Amino acid sequence: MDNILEVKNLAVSFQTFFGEVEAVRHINFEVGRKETVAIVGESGCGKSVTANSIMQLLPMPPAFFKDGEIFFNGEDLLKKTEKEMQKIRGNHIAMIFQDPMTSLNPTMKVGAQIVEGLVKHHKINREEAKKKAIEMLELVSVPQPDRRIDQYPHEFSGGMRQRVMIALSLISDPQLLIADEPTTALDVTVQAQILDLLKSLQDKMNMSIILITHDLGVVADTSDKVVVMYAGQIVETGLTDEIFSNTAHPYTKKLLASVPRLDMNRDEALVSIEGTPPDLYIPPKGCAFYDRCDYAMKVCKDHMPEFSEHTSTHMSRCWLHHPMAKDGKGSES
Amino acid sequence: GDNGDNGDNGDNGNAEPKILRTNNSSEPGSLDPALAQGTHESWVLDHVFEGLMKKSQTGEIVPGMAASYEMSDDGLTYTFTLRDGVEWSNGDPVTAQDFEYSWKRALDPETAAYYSYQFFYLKNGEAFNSGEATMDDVGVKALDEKTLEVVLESPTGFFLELTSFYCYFPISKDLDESNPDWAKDPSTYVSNGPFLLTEWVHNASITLSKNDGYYAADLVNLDGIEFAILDDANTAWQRYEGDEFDFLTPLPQTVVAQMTEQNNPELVIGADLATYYYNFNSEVKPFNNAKVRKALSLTIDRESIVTDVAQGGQTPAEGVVPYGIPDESGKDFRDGSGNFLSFDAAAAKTMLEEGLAEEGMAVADFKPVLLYNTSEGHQKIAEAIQEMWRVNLGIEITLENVDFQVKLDREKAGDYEISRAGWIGDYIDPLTFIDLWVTDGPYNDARFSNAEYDAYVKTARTSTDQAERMEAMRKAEAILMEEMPVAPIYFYTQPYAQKSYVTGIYKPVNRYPYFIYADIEK
Amino acid sequence: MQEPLISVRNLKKHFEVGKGAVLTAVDGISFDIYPGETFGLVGESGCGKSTAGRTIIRLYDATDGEVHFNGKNIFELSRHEMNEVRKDFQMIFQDPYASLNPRMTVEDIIAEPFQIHGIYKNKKEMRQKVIELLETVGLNDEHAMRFPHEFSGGQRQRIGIARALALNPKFIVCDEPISALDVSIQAQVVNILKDLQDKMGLTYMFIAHDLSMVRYISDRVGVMYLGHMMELAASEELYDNPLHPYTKALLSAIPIPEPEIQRNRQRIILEGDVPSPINPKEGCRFVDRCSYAIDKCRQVTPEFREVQENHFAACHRIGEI
Amino acid sequence: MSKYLLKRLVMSVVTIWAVVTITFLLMHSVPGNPFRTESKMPPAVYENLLSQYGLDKPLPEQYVIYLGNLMQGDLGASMKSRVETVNDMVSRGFPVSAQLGGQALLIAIVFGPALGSLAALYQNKFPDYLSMVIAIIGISVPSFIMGTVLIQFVARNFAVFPIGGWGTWNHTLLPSLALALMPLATMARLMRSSMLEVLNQDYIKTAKSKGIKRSAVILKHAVRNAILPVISILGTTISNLLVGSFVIEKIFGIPGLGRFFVQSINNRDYPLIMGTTIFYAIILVAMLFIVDIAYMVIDPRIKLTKEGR
Amino acid sequence: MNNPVDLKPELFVEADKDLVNVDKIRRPSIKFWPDVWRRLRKNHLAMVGLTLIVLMIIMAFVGVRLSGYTYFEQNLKLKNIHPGSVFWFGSDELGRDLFTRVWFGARYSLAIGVIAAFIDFLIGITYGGIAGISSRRVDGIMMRVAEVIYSIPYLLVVILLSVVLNPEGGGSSMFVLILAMSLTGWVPMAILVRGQVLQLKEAEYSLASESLGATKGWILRKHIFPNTLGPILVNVTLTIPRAIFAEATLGFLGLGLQAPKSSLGTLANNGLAGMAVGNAYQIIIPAIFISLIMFSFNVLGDGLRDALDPRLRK
Ligand SMILES: Nc1ncnc2c1ncn2[C@@H]1O[C@H](COP(=O)(O)OP(=O)(O)OP(=O)(O)O)[C@@H](O)[C@H]1O
Ligand SMILES: Nc1ncnc2c1ncn2[C@@H]1O[C@H](COP(=O)(O)OP(=O)(O)OP(=O)(O)O)[C@@H](O)[C@H]1O
Ligand SMILES: [Mg+2]
Ligand SMILES: [Mg+2]
Repeated sequence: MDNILEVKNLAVSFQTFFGEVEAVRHINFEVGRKETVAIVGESGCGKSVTANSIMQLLPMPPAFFKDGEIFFNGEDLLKKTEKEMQKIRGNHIAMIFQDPMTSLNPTMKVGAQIVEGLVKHHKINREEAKKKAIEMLELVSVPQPDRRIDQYPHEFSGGMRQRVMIALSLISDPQLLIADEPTTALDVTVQAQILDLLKSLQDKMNMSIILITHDLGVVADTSDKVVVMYAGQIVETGLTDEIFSNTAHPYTKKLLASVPRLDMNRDEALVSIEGTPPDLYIPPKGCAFYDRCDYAMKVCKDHMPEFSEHTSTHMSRCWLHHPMAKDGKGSES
Repeated sequence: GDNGDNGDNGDNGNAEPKILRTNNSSEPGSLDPALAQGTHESWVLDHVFEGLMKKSQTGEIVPGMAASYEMSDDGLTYTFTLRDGVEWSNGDPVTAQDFEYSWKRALDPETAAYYSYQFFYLKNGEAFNSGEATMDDVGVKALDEKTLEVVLESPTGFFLELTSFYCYFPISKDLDESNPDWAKDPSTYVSNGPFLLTEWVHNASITLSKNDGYYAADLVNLDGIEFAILDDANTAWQRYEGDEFDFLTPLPQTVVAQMTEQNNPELVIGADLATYYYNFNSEVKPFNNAKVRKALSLTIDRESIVTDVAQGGQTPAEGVVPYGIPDESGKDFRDGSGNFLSFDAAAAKTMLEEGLAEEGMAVADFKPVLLYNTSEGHQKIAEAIQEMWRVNLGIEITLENVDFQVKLDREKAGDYEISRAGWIGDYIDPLTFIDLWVTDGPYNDARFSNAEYDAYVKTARTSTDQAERMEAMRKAEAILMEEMPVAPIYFYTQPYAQKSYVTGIYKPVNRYPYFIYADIEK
Repeated sequence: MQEPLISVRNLKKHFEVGKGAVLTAVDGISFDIYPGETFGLVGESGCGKSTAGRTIIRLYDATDGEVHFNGKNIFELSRHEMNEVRKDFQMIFQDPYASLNPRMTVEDIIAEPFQIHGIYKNKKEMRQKVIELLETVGLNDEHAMRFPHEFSGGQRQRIGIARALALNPKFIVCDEPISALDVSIQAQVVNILKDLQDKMGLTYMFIAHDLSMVRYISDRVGVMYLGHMMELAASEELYDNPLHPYTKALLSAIPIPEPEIQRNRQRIILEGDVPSPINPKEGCRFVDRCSYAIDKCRQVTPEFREVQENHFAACHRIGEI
Repeated sequence: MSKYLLKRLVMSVVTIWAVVTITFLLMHSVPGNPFRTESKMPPAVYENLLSQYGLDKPLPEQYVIYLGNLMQGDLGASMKSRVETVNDMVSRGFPVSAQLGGQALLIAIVFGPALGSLAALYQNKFPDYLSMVIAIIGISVPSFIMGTVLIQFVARNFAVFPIGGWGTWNHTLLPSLALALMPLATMARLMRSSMLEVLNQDYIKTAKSKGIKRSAVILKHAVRNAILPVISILGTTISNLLVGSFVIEKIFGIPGLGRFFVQSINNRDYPLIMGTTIFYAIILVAMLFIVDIAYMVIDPRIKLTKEGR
Repeated sequence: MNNPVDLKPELFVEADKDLVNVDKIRRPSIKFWPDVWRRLRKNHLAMVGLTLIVLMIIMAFVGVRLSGYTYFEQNLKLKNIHPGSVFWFGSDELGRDLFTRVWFGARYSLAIGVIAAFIDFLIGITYGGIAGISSRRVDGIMMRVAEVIYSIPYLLVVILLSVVLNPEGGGSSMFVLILAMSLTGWVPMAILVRGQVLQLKEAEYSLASESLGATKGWILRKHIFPNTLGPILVNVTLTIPRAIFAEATLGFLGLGLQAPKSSLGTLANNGLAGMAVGNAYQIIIPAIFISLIMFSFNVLGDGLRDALDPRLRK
């Protein structure tokens, strides 16, 4: 088995004032070694909840696991105690967050935040840890790391902070790095720097990466495999090329079409997905995309579609691929 | 014994020192006798100084610093001879010059002594104080080191008694001239009484220790006195109960009531020379009408106030002069004049209606305001009387509490209708109460004016014949109680608590308790 | 050639931040916007795009410069005159969550301009107009009585558009109207904006940092960097033939959602981040990140000039690189 | 930085001057007179007293004289005490009040945030309820009742706690506690909500994802940030402590400044009223200043150059 | 998972969706205040507080009539009677019914608290609002003035006012107390409001309104105040207990309400003396009610804060 991470049938809900929010609804996916898996989807579709479930950083309550297992190197993380998780977090799995502005402790020097983790994981003293921290900042190309180490996060720019976050995550050569929208808050030129950095680090350190994003450009740039989520479910998953060239799910298709391309004629109207994603307080019985889907059939309304396998790596959850769907619009193109 | 030797200290040589612990509820403003303002100062001064005369264990006026005195036949001149060998705590002898100096100093307006009026009995005392005579005109003179001659304005029956009061205490002339700040610090403090000031932690405590150089040190059993300075009566009581005090006064009212009820032997109802009364402002309608004033007085159930409200062992007032003052025949003045005050709701009701009608008012319009200074005790009494008037006369009065300074201001300005007041006798003679309401008198807040009354007071002031004086004062009081410019409510007492092992405390009628002769027998 | 609707000349907006520190958010930019066109403004976060937009419609008081509208410098208008001009200028805000008052119903929000200017005396008429506006942006009367938090981001942005349209403006500053929205929703808003432009002859200043979207929607595009305008040209021209090193880097940094192309692209990765706009030094603002920088770039601020016909740029080394 | 400090200093002086002026005017418009007594004071003596204290002069002149003396650090002579000047009283009373207030503050600062953090960490569990019960008692029971109850039920039954008075350290325990309860409760509640908020912040997730120990996450990351709002209310807390100390000092018979304040007003002891008021104003202003600086030390984001909002 | 057995081919035809309705909002409309109320209702502690407040307000009017005694009627023969069947809460040192007096006191305490908070609220939002919306200079000056006012010892103010403003008769003392407390008490409210205004005037919806040509006054009225109402309301609910507390403390210092009217504070103060002689109920009963009021308003305030917190809203 060459998968570092296997998420099996994971279901996570939040208990709120209104009742239960089914944020993640029975998802399955794997991450292979040295592989980059991108999770894409609209805001609120459950990407972060998935990532936080792996790290077990969800606030409980209100969150709770309804179902499923998460195997990391063959061990179920959901069965681990908090103590055991502390050994895994930072050590074997690391995580970086969307907003570099709020992800660093504002009242602690940047160096101290790195040293803290180094001391913990490498059992070295503070002097050495500080040296190592400077090296790490150099590695993520923070200029003048020996001076920067004694500054506070607010004295860093956004891109610089995100680099610090990456340095933090690399403290102990993690096998898996979860990057939850690491570049969303950054400018394009800085985003390019960060993605570049991630790629080079992955090569150097043999990590697997789960990259959460909603920018399909970033997906195309970096990932080997793509998981498309919609309303708490996976609607399509496959190798990056399969997703972009043999798009199977109407949602993925629309998503791709709604992005203007540089070579596009300006008189063409953009393809838009009308309506809004369903409210997860009242999850639909059938296909979640039913309301917004151009190809919706009667069956979609009340029946949850099964996964159809297009290749051994490519699956989608749509009734259009069901044998009974005669015109089979879903599988053309 | 006058040798000043401390002959009998062997009996408690290695026993625990006998320190009496009590509470002085406020920080003294000064411990210079001339600058004293009230009991917080005088209680301490009474123990560290001694005047020409003093009070014995039984309350008689006996020679103190003076060995003897002579009074001229006209009662105007006193010649005191000082005791031999009396010394200041710094070793200097106490001289007649010291007395002369101290008294004149207290009279000097420059000194601005609050109680300088206590020296107005001296010849030219008042004149000097108000700048109309010179210091040399004042009737006090040291004839030599040991002899002091005092000339009075007019014969003053209680003058000897006055010389035992703290305003008349001497201070060391030499010391005051060389160090005017001597009274500010225990280390420079020099006195001549049974105790010495050894420590003064401002706002916290004052410690006195026995003066071994005191000529009558053998009569003093205590090794020292410790006054805490604590103004919360409840906390002070807790400390007494927690055995942190051996003696305590004043006591919270509720405590006195409870101790009385339980017949607690630790409670002593000490005598006091003071009257609690309500002023009626005679210049304000309808209080100009005696019927209105009397009606109000008639409906105060003084017995009930004393037993149910004030509960401090007070006596219901029978007139303005309290018990404790002897008349010409040695009997209590009060007993000689009888009870002027009674309770008669029915009579009062008609009297009020009549009185109000005379002023063109109806009972329903009569909504007076009662002014009192903020204090729980005054409030309770005011509330009780408010209720008595409501029930018996059907009038609704309003209570108004203000702080003390404001009450005094408003009384002086005549800006009130009814106000609470109290008077503590300055000396043991009915006159200290009787002369309060002379026309335009400085303390006549009721603004009472009655020629007949004024004439009686004049007689009482000037006559040398005790019988005539007393009779005049009896008549004056009768007029007062007929006109009722003030409604006396009760005669004060001073309840105090002392632990069972404390003995020998003497409470002079117009002073705070003396610890001079006290002892602790544990 | 057409008369510009709006001419911006040497516009400056400085903020005083603390003692002696001046933040030069916009530092002397000039451009024209023609009637009926969409003028795109791109640049990295903090480069002064929003400030420029807000200053042009006089939400901020300009530090210096002029903005001509209908032949008048609007910075010199009196309060009263400005009130009239206000109706012609509108703005759509970046954050659809923050730009709608959460305590007001959608109807109240859209009717606010009418109330401010006292346009409708009759409540019914006003409501009619509000519903009309809602329908223009694809919503309906059912939404009128609801509160903003009940709407999705795209819907809210459409409410914001409806409000901006209420006074029949000529010119709308769209300050990143789509950057807070999901990709799937962005198209809704952009399509509506384009539609309205066609129907009502609106002129837009479209601020964004998503370059592909700007290219798609704009006729001409200006590129800002740290308060300065770096390059300005018709949108195809700018994307096909960028002259300024910064524009080049910017374009190459856009990730293209096609794996084949993206993987094989030659990309320019810039060094470092956008420097602080507080008390900037003389010289080209881009100099620290520019791989072509020479000494002159550090000493002399390059002039913003017409390098080719209708193609402006501010760089000393154009033609050399 | 130093420019900012200077500006702050000037502003503080202006504030204190304004307080001085207003208090001076207020005080003199309150009826009542320091030398009025129940007994008959001879007019000459009264006049003399007035002139001794300069009260015979017109008010503006008194004001100018007062300011002049104040400039030289002279608060004048008390009208009730002939033993001590106001300077003496303040310099003697202040250390007492400072110790009392300081200890109370210390108790509040140590236990308030601790209780609040505990409550947040165990939200809706026993420690949460327990600490909130303590907090609710703290804010619900007026200090005069608390003080009396402590004397009656604690001091009376346990010899370690003397009943009122001042002297040994034991004397300070109960009054400090009585005084501390209210700010302690306030801080506990504030800390709880601020902690709950901080625990949801991204940087806490970051800290957790580094795999460091829970205790380290809480102490180094959560508490330090959550305490900021608590620090920001320190200024008002201190001013409340000052007022609270009036009551506590009275009940426990503590020779501090607070007692003077009430007494001096009742006695119309003008110089003492002014002295204590000025002193309180200075302390308040100084504390606000210190709190600002403390805030800055803990929160590096706040720069002195920008006027803190 | 659905059972695939009931799949029929006729289901696989184009759905006839109502395309107009893609923007339909499924959740029922939620107005702001009803939502706050709903969330408040779920907060048990806050509801306990609210219930207690309502009960106490009712009892403040009804309770004074229940026992058949008046608050001023004395029965000196029945003084210091412990709680029991004669007097439900016992009698005081003058034999007055504590039950009636407690409710009477609660009436005054509540009135003082509510009115003082209301005055603070009025002055606070006016002053804070003006400061917040004005230029930095004006704002700076106004805040400095507020700071000075706040540094003036309010005991002095209380004494001054009670002396100067008290005309004949004691009833107005409540007015004096409230005025004295408000004279300095509005400052924290003003500071809070100013902070909110500074923040909200930069909010995009305020800018939007400005870009539509709105005046400062309009923005303040329409946008800023409605949105500060939450924090202000919380502050008001917390000001009420503070005022009650302050009044009680003044009562202890002898500056409370004129007798025989009483607030809970003066009742507790009068009862203090009873503690030493086994009549602790005389202080404990009023103290309990003071504490209950403080407790109720505090938990209600906390509950409101949570209910209003936008971050907890969904
Ligand atoms: N603490 C929480 N309480 C209640 N619901 C929550 C909580 N956290 C997340 N959710 C819900 O879970 C769902 C999934 O949220 P999640 O954060 O995973 O979305 P996401 O895909 O990461 O979106 P984004 O792109 O906006 O980050 C959302 O509908 C959200 O409302
Ligand atoms: N009111 C203000 N006071 C002080 N500085 C401001 C103010 N508004 C904006 N700035 C500063 O001016 C600079 C330009 O800001 P602006 O909002 O115009 O940038 P932007 O290009 O719109 O960025 P973004 O893409 O992040 O919206 C920034 O550095 C910003 O911090
Ligand atoms: Mg997310
Ligand atoms: Mg912007």
